[in-house]
Amino acid sequence: MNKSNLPPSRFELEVPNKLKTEEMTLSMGPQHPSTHGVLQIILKTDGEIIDSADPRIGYLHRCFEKHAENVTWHQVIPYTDRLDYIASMNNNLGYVIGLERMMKLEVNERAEHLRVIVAELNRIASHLIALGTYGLDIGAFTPFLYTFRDRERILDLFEEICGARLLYNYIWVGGVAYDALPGWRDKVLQFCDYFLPKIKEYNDLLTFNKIFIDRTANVGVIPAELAINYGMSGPGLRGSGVPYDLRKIDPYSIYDRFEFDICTGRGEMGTVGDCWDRYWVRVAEMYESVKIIRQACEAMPDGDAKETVPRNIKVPAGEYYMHTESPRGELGYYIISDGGKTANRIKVRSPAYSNLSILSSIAPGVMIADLVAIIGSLDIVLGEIDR
Amino acid sequence: MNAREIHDQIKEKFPEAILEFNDTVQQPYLKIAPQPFYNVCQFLRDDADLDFDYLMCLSGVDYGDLLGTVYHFYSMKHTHKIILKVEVPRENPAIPSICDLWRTADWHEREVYDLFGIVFLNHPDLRRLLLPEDWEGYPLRKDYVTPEFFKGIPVLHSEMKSETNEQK
Amino acid sequence: MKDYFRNIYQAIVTILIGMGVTFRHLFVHAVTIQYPHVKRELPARSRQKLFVNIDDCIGCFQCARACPVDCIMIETVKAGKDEDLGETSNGQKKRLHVVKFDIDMAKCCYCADCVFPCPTECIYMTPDYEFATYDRNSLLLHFAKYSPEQVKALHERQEKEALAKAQAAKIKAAAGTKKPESET
Amino acid sequence: MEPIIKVFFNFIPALADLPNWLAVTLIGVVLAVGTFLYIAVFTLFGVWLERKISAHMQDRLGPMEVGGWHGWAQTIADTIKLLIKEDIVPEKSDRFLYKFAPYVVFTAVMAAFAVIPWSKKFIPANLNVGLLYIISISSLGVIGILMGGWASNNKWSLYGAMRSAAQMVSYEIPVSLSLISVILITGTLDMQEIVYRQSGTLFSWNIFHYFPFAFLAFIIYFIASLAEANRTPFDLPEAESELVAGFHTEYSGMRWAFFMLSEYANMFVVSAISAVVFFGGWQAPFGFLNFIPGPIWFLGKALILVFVQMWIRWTLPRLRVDQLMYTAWKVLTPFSFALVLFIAFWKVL
Repeated sequence: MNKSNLPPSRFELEVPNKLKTEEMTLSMGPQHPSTHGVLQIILKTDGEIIDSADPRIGYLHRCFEKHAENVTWHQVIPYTDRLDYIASMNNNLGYVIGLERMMKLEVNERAEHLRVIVAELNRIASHLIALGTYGLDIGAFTPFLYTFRDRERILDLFEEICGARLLYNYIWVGGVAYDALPGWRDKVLQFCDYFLPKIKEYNDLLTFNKIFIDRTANVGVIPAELAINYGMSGPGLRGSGVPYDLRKIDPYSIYDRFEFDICTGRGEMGTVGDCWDRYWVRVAEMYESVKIIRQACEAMPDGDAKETVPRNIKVPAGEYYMHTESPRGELGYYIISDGGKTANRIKVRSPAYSNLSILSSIAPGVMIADLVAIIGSLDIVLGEIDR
Repeated sequence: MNAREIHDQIKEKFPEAILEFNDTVQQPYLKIAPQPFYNVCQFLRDDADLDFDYLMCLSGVDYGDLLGTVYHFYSMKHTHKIILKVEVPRENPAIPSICDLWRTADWHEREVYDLFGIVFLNHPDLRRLLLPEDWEGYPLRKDYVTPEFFKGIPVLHSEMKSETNEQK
Repeated sequence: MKDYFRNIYQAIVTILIGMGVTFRHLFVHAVTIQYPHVKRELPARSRQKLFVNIDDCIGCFQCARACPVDCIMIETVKAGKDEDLGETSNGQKKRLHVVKFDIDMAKCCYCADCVFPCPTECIYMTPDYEFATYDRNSLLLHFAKYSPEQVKALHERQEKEALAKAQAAKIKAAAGTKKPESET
Repeated sequence: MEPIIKVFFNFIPALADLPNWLAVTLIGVVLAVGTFLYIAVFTLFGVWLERKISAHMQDRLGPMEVGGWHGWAQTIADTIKLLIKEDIVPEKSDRFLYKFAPYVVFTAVMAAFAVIPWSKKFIPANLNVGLLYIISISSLGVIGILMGGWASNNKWSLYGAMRSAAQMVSYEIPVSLSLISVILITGTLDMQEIVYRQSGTLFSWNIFHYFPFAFLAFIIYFIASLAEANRTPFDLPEAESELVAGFHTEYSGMRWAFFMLSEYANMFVVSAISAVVFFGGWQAPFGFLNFIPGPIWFLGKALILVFVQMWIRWTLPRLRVDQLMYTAWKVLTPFSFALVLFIAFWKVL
């Protein structure tokens, strides 16, 4: 990254007696414990303080967009699973709704409710990973295990409904792959009851721990304008105080029927837009997701979820940009069809991709330990960034 | 503000810039000539009535005989959207970079350069992003042929080739 | 100064709260499952190893076409005129010898897209997940029941038939071209 | 003559026939080997305990397979693995320093065992400046860490070493000051003497007898000793989420095991010092419990403190470098100074 392009470093170190000092170039990753995957960051450091950070991505590039042009419309869905592998349901949902809107297809009520329930469960699962690994980045091991313990319960629910624990391929064009078994809804509600007290436990252990607050508050502050300019979205943008949640702003599926709040960072522990705010938005969103799940479970009609799934999908020629709110932010599919059996072009606007690009702008002047905290608070998934 | 009004605003300011306007499709778009594109974008961002401060998506597209980029803009304040398209010829494709207006464009333009070979003028740091720096060719172009070897490493495994289902 | 003491106070209190949580968990029952000794019952829909009931397969290629990673390889030979291959369990007539039905589990992405289009419901995913091996080739599952000799014979017959057909067509064509001549 | 030598002479009368220098050397060798074995066994047990405690705090089970009962032999298996593992020396490292560093760290920790009183009679070297000796010897280990981090020729290791040097030097001060406050109370530097001064019941132990002051001194000492032993929340030299593995990133096999040994030995030493200085050493809490031998009391007290160290590790996140320094210089040091001052006044009055 061209240095003149960056904002001036916040630390200008004074060197007495014109002592000759050197910048140290440090390659953080791609096999570093806290880069959340195969991300490489070329750091230039002055002691513990970072002068510049240049993220290098592409180590996990799997040619999703090229694949998508070569397989049929339906066969893309398993590939979308593998984008953001922590929140596959949300990936499926965005792509499928995009196609349905192009085809002007109606989905029956039960399938819509099931979609919302699984997407929100998946959001909780994803936020749990974000919380746990964030604790790990900061140095606390135990919250990680607790969040994974609770995530397992969500995965059990998913396994019961669609047979897979990570890559679901569940939401299909026109409906969902499997209808929920009787009793599944009660299990989801049971999970909600089980889960809410657990959030308090995470808060006791991690969120309000003084050391954790010291490590994250006032660290990696992203002002709202900068966040918008960099195209941040999701908890990253909401942490900066911008109430941008596509579930409210541009409702898809049946999100307009449910009552929930957009959580934004308020700078309770430090400045608006610091790491703690981004973290706290995730915690608060889990409460909102539970709210949505409860409402959807109450409202879910009986019937068959599968009835309108078409066998052979033909998407009319045209193009559509479908954006949904994935746990990481605005997940966009720009789909171009020429009316054939395969897509002409599918571009994925992955949220973590834009979120990560802000790193080189906020990293100068922070410490290495803070950089780890910042990366963790952005909650990146390299599968989605590299595609 | 809907697409028609946005179109009128731009038309008023840049009468020459708009090549095509289509609001019969699901998501209306404007086709802009490459030369005034940067100024149009600056206008979109800075005008108080338009105030497009959020670049949602920037994608490269191969239209067959033309290459193009598609920009999806959104305004946080006015909550309206617009899509701009720029098309350039296959040979020496160049589009002005809007990286200094929306920093989102920085990586997205690098990605488009990486996969389509469209050069973004005035981009501060136009390198390959997803592929290795010494990769040859632009894989997302429709006429891209997968190379047999990359630096002596076979790209497609010979077994894989024979095993793919012929019946398909 | 007030902040200084408040910080110390908060640090002590929150650390003690956190230590309380971990101490309570010291006596909570572990959630670990001792895997090889204790095995979790997987739900019926669990998507693990693929299985093909080859007796029911009619060789329609629907599954191979649906597969996004091309891990299903099928080869068929047409049955002879007087041959009866029987019926599938849901009453469809089999008209093709499925001489090869291979699934490469190493390539499989467990999406279950192949399961739905099958007209006879003969391909499905089973909850068997313990099929790790030392050799990648043993992940290539063969479901066809034909021995190599049988396959060879069937192929030869097919070739012969094709040849005969081609010859017949040739003769027919020759006769067709000759006919008008003779008529004139 | 040293009491420990007397013990040996009483035990093996033949020793008295040997020339004095030979007998003393022999006894010294035996003691050193014994200490090393003790450290090895304690580390095996400590690692296993840490795994089990962390597992149960995290709703897991921890090692369960090796050896049968709760995986008790897991650490033995690991040790064998480490012993037969290749000893990798990076090509561009400073070979001598690289190979030497683990032993420096280990020796520094092991030397501290010399003045720890296990019972009325058993103390390897009854120095009359025991506490001073410990304070000085325990800060030697940082040299080894610096050597290892520097010699590895790895940037992460170097960061770990620099952090470690800064941290150890800073936390020396609160450690010394909190111990000095106890010296003021008891009026002696002799470890055995300190234990004798606390004889009686539970309430004659320093921590309860001089309640608010000694308790505060103990808290300060305990926090600072966590930093001395590089334990969470002060494990910055080896912060694995930031520095991969800190100063021992490049080490493998037995050399790495020596760092591990010294870490656990250090945990024990700082706990043992707390036990001696604040909790009455090998003394039973009540007179009627005297039938239980001293070493068991001493070990029990030390192990409880080791447990607390582990408990803290599996609860807390890690501090940042500047916060670490803040804690040392702006919180612990002023408090310990004030404490020394208070106790000094109180003593004078």
